[in-house]
Amino acid sequence: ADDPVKIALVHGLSGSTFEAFSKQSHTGFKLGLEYATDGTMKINGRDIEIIEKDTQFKPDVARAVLAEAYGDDDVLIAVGGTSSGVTKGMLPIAEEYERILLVEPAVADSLTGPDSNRYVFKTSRNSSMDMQAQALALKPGPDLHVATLAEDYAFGKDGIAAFKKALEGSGATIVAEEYVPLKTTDFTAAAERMFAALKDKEGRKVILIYVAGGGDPMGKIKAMQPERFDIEISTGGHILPVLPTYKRVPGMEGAIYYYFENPDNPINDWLVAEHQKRFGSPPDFFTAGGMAAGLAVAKALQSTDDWDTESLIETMQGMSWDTPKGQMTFRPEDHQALQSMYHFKIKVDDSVDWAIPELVREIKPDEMEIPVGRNNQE
Amino acid sequence: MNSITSAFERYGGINLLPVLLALIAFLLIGSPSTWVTLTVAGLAMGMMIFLMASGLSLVFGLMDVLNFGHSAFISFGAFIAASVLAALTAWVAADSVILNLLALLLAIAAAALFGLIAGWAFEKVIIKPVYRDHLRQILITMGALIVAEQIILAIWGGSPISVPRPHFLSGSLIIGDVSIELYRLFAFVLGLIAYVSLYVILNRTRVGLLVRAGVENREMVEALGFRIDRLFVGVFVLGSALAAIGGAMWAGYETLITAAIGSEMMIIVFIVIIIGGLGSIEGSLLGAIMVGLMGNYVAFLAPKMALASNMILMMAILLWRPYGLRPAVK
Amino acid sequence: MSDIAIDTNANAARGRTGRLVVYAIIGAIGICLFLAPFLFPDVRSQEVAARICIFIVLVASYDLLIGYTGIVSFAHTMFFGLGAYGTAIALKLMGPGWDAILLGGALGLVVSLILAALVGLLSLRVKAIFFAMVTLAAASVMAVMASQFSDFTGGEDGIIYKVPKLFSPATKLLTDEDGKVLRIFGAKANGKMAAYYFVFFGSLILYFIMLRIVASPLGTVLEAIRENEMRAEALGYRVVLYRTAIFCIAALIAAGAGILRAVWLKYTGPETSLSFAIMIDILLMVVIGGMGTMTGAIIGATLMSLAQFYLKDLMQLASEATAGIPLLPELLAPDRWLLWLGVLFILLVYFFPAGIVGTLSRKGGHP
Amino acid sequence: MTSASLRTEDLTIRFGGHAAVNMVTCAFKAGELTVIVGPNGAGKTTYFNLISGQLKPSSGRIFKGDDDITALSASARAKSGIGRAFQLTNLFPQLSVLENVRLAVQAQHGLGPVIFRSARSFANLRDEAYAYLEATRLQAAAALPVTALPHGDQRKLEIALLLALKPDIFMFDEPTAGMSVDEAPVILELIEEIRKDTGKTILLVEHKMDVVRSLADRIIVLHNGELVADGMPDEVIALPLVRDIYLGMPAEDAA
Amino acid sequence: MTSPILELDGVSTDIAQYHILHDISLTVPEGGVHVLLGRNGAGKTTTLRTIMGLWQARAGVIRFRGDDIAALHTSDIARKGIAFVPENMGIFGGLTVEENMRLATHDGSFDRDRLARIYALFPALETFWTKSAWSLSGGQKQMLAIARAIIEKRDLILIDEPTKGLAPAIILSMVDAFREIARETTILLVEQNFLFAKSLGQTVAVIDDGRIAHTGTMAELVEDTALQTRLLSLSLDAHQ
Ligand SMILES: Nc1ncnc2c1ncn2[C@@H]1O[C@H](COP(=O)(O)OP(=O)(O)OP(=O)(O)O)[C@@H](O)[C@H]1O
Ligand SMILES: Nc1ncnc2c1ncn2[C@@H]1O[C@H](COP(=O)(O)OP(=O)(O)OP(=O)(O)O)[C@@H](O)[C@H]1O
Ligand SMILES: [Mg+2]
Ligand SMILES: [Mg+2]
Repeated sequence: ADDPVKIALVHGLSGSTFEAFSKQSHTGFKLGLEYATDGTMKINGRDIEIIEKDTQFKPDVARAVLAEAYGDDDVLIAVGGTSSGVTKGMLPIAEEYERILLVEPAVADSLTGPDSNRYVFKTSRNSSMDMQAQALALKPGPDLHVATLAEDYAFGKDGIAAFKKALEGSGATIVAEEYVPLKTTDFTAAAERMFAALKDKEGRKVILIYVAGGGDPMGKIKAMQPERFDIEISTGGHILPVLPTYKRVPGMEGAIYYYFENPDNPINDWLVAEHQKRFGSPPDFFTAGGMAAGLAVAKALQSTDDWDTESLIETMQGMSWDTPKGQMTFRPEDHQALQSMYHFKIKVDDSVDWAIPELVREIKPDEMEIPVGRNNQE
Repeated sequence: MNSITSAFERYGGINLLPVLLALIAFLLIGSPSTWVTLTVAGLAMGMMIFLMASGLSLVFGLMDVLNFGHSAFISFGAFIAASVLAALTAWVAADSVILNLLALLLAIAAAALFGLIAGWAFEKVIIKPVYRDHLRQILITMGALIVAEQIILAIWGGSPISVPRPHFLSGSLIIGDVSIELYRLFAFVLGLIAYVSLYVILNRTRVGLLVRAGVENREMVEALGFRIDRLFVGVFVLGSALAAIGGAMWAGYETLITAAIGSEMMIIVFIVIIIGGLGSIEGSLLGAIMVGLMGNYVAFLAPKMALASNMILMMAILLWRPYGLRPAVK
Repeated sequence: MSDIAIDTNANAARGRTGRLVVYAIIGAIGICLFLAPFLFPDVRSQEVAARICIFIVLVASYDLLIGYTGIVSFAHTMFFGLGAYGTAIALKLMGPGWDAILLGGALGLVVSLILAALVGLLSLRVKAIFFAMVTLAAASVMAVMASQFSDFTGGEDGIIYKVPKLFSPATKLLTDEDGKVLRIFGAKANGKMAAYYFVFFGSLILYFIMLRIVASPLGTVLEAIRENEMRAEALGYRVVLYRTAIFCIAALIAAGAGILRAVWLKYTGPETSLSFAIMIDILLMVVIGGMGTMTGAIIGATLMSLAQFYLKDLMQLASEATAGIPLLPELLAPDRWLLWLGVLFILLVYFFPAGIVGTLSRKGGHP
Repeated sequence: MTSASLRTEDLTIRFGGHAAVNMVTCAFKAGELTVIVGPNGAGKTTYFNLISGQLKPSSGRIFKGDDDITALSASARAKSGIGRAFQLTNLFPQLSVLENVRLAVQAQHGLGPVIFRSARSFANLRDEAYAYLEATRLQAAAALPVTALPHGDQRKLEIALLLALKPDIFMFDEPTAGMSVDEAPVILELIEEIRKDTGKTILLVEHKMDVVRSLADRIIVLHNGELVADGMPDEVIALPLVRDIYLGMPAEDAA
Repeated sequence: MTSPILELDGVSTDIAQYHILHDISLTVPEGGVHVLLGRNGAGKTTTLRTIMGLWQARAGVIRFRGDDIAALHTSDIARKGIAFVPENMGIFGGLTVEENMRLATHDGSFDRDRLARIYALFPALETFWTKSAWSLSGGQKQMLAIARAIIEKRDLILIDEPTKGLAPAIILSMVDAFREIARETTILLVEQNFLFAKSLGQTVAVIDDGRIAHTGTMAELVEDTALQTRLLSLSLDAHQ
């Protein structure tokens, strides 16, 4: 009888190859609502209407369409966006319109940092989680020597900083930090420098790769046969399309955000089965992330009768809910969702197109010390 | 001073620049094995860039057409090669060099064939109305580039696609502490073949002359009895096929490709043809090798400078020779 | 000779109707922009209108270079960015005040002027393609610097900041009896409206300055330089000085547009003010509108911005309307809007070879 | 020497090894019309280019009156009163005929850098420009773009531009080349007109011997970049060397 | 005389929206030099360009050896054996003199005898053989343009004002050279230099304001000074 409640999905749907990620996120979000409402798409008797907005991966467009969603379409909650820069531009709009913005799948830590505000919640992981989990997966000890490779900009540097912080006190040493320009395609020189730094060290020698873009540094460095100096490669897990390139590094260990066989819970089982049924393929990073966001919205709406922003914020602060990745919790201070990561080891199975990041163990949220970006309580 | 320059000229002049660069790098790097690794890698990288750049240099230098859509041919070449290789997975992964090679050559041939056909259509529809008008060329080729990228997105989707590398080309040749990627060796050989064939076509026939004359004064070339439009199509098609082959090789090198693969290479391609001088494939080769070597040496010696190194190289060369190293046209 | 005379008249008449059409379009756009907050009170239209105002200035200032003088520069976004970042950083560091806008904006303008003069004097005497490359290099160095000094610039993510209270949406310009924001034809007389008129009149002033410049003797000298540099020199014009001067003027105006942009968006990042994509947008707008015509900037910027914001919606409608027909709906799928934008460019080149204004008024641009 | 309004001293320019103008020392007086002849490629146009500043000499100096102008740029020389018309037509192709001349008038008035006044408000410039079109009988073509002019009219426009600069030193490079017999006299009359003003110096490159004879006060001959003869018209034309290298026939037949 | 090599019948040409040529009819007999005269802007250049297919005739027939060539592509017209020396010379400045010449040959190789004769006629070309064409002097460019048209035997050469900018000695030697060329080739010459035209021409046509104003033999015109005055305003210039 009531008007439907509107939710906007504000992502980049055109203009960048990342549009595929946005689409995964949309699929996941809808599956999440479907799961939470048993397919009725109604909460407390009200229909849920989803509005899709395209940021075109441009911050100015993103701000315009988000403002439009809040101002003209009168949505209750907006979810987005895909790239960190664009999402950062969206944060103040939420504050201006005093509506909730649920960040998914953009990763940057700064999205819950000082520039953020109390209307922003974030279900996606952040870089600190990636790097802390990665550090834990290396089982650091005094005999560990690491050379790091990252891209030379804020994202890369922050990641390595988080990694170093996670190693603190473990006795492990960083012997070299290499930063290459964004979009580098040839890693020969960086590899030579890291080989030189590592090869005469005693103990475990690891090259840690933290490169977000393409360029396949792992494959290229592996092709230079680091094993002749007993050097291992370690890098975080990746989305399915990239996993075939991991076939070249069987036995490699690292941490991954999501791989459909790793989490063991009913929601994930449902997701994998449904996704396989509907799309003929297993779900990937951003489907899982989108679903987590959908479930968060559903839980928040189901938990209060009074659907205004203030009571929603109150409900969501500290809220725990179940997702394909197990239970997540919005940390009250900065509204970042704390969540598990997965320690994996690469297994190559010729009958599977990609390399399998086989689960070693789940890294629980409380094992990681994710820095608090800001305090919304104050 | 004069005797130095004249000796320099006698032993090959600007062709010696890469050698000079390598010598300086040798002194700075110190470790011979590292130097060899970097040099070989740089040379091969240069050859792959050459493949992508030479087509644009021909089209830009000889026909005076600014084709921003060039990168679309690189991207299409990459994706077509990737699809062919994916379809021939069995051959690619087989332990037989012949099957490997066959799969690879088929992939490259498919890319080249596409370049020929699409280049022909592109010239007819897109380029023909805008000869001699740089700004409209920018607009229309930019439009075509958008369309082409969208088509790639529509066909292959937005997620990255992984390109299987033939078994015999994976891994490296290890000699002492030197490691030489096999794929790079192959790229080097293919680049060399392309260079020699182009050299013969352009220097043993009047094609190059005619096209250059046609750019300056189309009417006069026609009044001399040549169909300049057909000639232009020919050159354009050749340029597109080269770009597609370059894209195919690049796809194999990158192993993971997205629709942006071509446009990401465009800046470096432009730098190479400007360093080399417009319209000359000798120049493109020289420029590509300089850029390839410089990139690796600087990345090793002063990683902070790596990004700026190409730009600095370009500025330095342009200050020294405002038309590039070996321009075919001034 | 008599035939020629008659034909010339007919031609002139045709050109005249074309020009009338152009002026009618310009007039309509001008009125729409002036009354935008009342005619189109929805949020997105406001954004689009402000963007159009700013881009008209940016595009027209670029046209001073490329269309009027024949200078191809790829550094225009660098100056745009300097204006925007100057203002943005000052607002961030000093807090939301007019002093910050004045100081930051002035800093952006001064740095732009110095850089433009340096680049111009050092390299405007060389070949066009070389100059284009120098500017490309300069622009990419600037982009790298913006990314490296992320403490100030926010790196890839950019910076967000607040602007003076007057421009905040919560500010009530006029109130009704209940103390609520007064609505005029559905438009709220709030700070947003103030911000819009700040942008609108700022752009208008800059645009009028440019109109004066192109109509002035200086403007005619620029055209002469474009047509035949060597001959202009032989007539006694110092070509390098003129080129440098116009390069500086264009840079200042672009920086001015950057200030407006920074104030309006309350966010400044590489994607909104420094990226090569914006450079391409500017180039396309100039060519679509018609080079060497100040009115072309208005039409080009408007058309392109509307396409970027609304083509997608239009296709949504088209796709739904053609739902039954095979194939068409897929081709018209909204996510493929860029494809149609590309097709639009191609068609524009076919049917408006001298840009829209140039072709309509038959004042062909130079080949 | 102060009576010379223009003087070159050992003026030389080399392209590669080839000296296109070689040690040319020559003075030109106000009120005098000097015709420069010489075979094709002798260096006449190059000599002009050196004087007007389009080329920089390899060595030697150029004086205008008593001032050494060797280091001045082309634009500065134009401002100082050295004006020239080009051999190969060199105009602003897309601008109208009137606009071409107006630019020259504007340069002459030094109004280029004016920014905040409409160019149209300078009606005097326009009127003046129009007067030069009338002088060269181009008024009918005033509104046409230069590209639509037939060759002969473009040559006339070239001269209109030169007139508009009001120089003290006029340099014409084959002004009547390609002009039909009924048009050429218009140009010649214009040159005669200028000559009446005794303050002006005129340098003229011309191949048509009838024109040379009827106009010249003095003829100088360039050959392979060198000054090989200088004197009164009849004397010079009678020189065997000149007949040999330039006219290619007995002087009496030259007409 | 034998049958005409070139015939224009009722040719009208427009450039953009201007009507330039009106109903031009003209016959060029085989062999010899035939002259097209007219004042500036009369339409001479336009006539040559129309024959060459560089402007499209709106109406009329252009017959070369009996075949209608009005609709052919310029390059096909050239391949029928017609060479063209345009008014602006059409030099490829970015190429060397040699390359300019090479493009005018059908297979890229030179006939030594002809080349030797061209060198004798225009010695500057030999001197500058390997230099860029843009560095040539005005007259040298003109020489190159003519040399290109005669480097191989053609049936018909259309020449637009070849003597402009050439020194008297060269013009003199060109008279002989053209006579010799005209033995194997027909030349249609547009010329302002009446002296030169007079010493070569066999037939003459005068164009005025885009229309044929007179056709006849050169001898006739030379005799008839009244006609000269009427058509060409020759009396204005006593020297001619
Ligand atoms: N591109 C063009 N656009 C418009 N009008 C043109 C164009 N080209 C030539 N005309 C006109 O055509 C007419 C004939 O020109 P054409 O060049 O044939 O004359 P011409 O007899 O060769 O003269 P000249 O002796 O000066 O070379 C002229 O009135 C000229 O204005
Ligand atoms: N920029 C240049 N580079 C090389 N050589 C040049 C250059 N300019 C002129 N020359 C050469 O210098 C010589 C003189 O040329 P110039 O143009 O002065 O001759 P000119 O006397 O004007 O002849 P014309 O009567 O044919 O116009 C020529 O041989 C020419 O080839
Ligand atoms: Mg000359
Ligand atoms: Mg003519």
